[in-house]
Amino acid sequence: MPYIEVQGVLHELDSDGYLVDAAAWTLDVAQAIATQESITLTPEHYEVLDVLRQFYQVYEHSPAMRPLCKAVSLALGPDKGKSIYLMQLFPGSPAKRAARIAGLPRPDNCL
Amino acid sequence: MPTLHTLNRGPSHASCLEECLSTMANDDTLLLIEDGVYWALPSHISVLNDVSHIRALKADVLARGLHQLSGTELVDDDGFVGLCTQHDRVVSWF
Amino acid sequence: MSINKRFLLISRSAPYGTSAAREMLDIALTCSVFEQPVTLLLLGDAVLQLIRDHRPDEVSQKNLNALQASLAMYDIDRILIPETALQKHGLSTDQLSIPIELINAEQLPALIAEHDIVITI
Amino acid sequence: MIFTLIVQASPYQHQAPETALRFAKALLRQGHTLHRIFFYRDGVHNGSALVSSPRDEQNLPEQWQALAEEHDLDIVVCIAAAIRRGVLDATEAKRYERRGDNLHSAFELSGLGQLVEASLASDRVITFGG
Repeated sequence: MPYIEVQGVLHELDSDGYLVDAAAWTLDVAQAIATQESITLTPEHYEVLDVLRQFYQVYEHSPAMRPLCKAVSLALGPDKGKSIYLMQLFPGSPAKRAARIAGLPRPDNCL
Repeated sequence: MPTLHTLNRGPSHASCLEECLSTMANDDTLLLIEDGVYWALPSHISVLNDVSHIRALKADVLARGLHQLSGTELVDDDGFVGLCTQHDRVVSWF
Repeated sequence: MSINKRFLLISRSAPYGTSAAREMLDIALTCSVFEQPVTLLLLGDAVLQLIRDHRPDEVSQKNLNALQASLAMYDIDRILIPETALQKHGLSTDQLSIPIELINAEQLPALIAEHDIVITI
Repeated sequence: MIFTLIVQASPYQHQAPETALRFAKALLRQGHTLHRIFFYRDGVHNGSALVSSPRDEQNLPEQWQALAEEHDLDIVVCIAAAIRRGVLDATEAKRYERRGDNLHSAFELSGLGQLVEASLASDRVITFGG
């Protein structure tokens, strides 16, 4: 099992790089995971992570891209709910990458 | 555009047949397979009075020793495939 | 994916006793991810899936109400229930966890006919 | 015509997979195309290489494998349904740190997207459930 070290504490990651203990998530853990992915978190990242974590709380699963866009659009406005915007923040596969940084399980219904 | 319905539950699962029948149009076909073939017994067949096209899968009828199903047309596996091609879609009830 | 086919998913089972309800919703969400229009039809005992205030932690399962609530986020808003199925279980629409569309039993054959792919669970 | 089959029941306990196998053979015999067989729910047990039948009874996973090899078929086991039921290939066994894998080599573990994609590519989708 891979680990990530945050302020001297080791946090377990699964083999896909997702945090095993969701309760261990903090903003520092988020930044540490993001650093591994060469992303420096900005306030724009944090507000999306927040939407994602709320989505998980309400719907009990990590969203695929389409519902992620919809949730971001509802919470932060239609401009930020566009996939191109989320691709800029979380390049590659935004739903998976953002879920990883948000400390959520891997989305099941991703392409 | 007619639909082929397959049904594989026997008479102790009446709701399965009931729900199947509730979705059937007049020109649809009902194919009884596996335990569904028991609906073709003389003692049960009357519940299918409103179904105009009924078939039963031959292998399942023979396997279960139902040699007295005079009223129901039997199809073999090739016939099952043929029914699928002759209908626009297939709905399975189980 | 460019070709669109109209998917109808038919559920006939109550929740939690079997995995059918959950595994139907998983197909529905996947159809949405592939941008295919999908209709859900809940027949018979399947209307019991929509009773509110599930507490499935009591039986160590995940909450289907939460998954049902997410359907709107996946743009799945055509969830159909025959009036007879509600009556059979003594339920009314205001007791259900999400908005649904009631249909007449007589409309069911036409509903089947308007879909290209029908998957039952 | 192009067919896709969905198998939702496990072998032995239920007849449905055997019906599906006969159906698959019949449609291939008639010259139709079988785009994919998708094993979902308890149907994932059709992919288990550990199924061991007495010599005078049929072994469905082996029959699926033989049919797939003969006709170069795409036989896919739903990954989400399979891992929950203990049907794993080597990759998933490693991912979940299990001591062995048991998916028959002719089968492939993949997502529900394979079911949707197959439905779009086929003229008929037939479910065999139990």
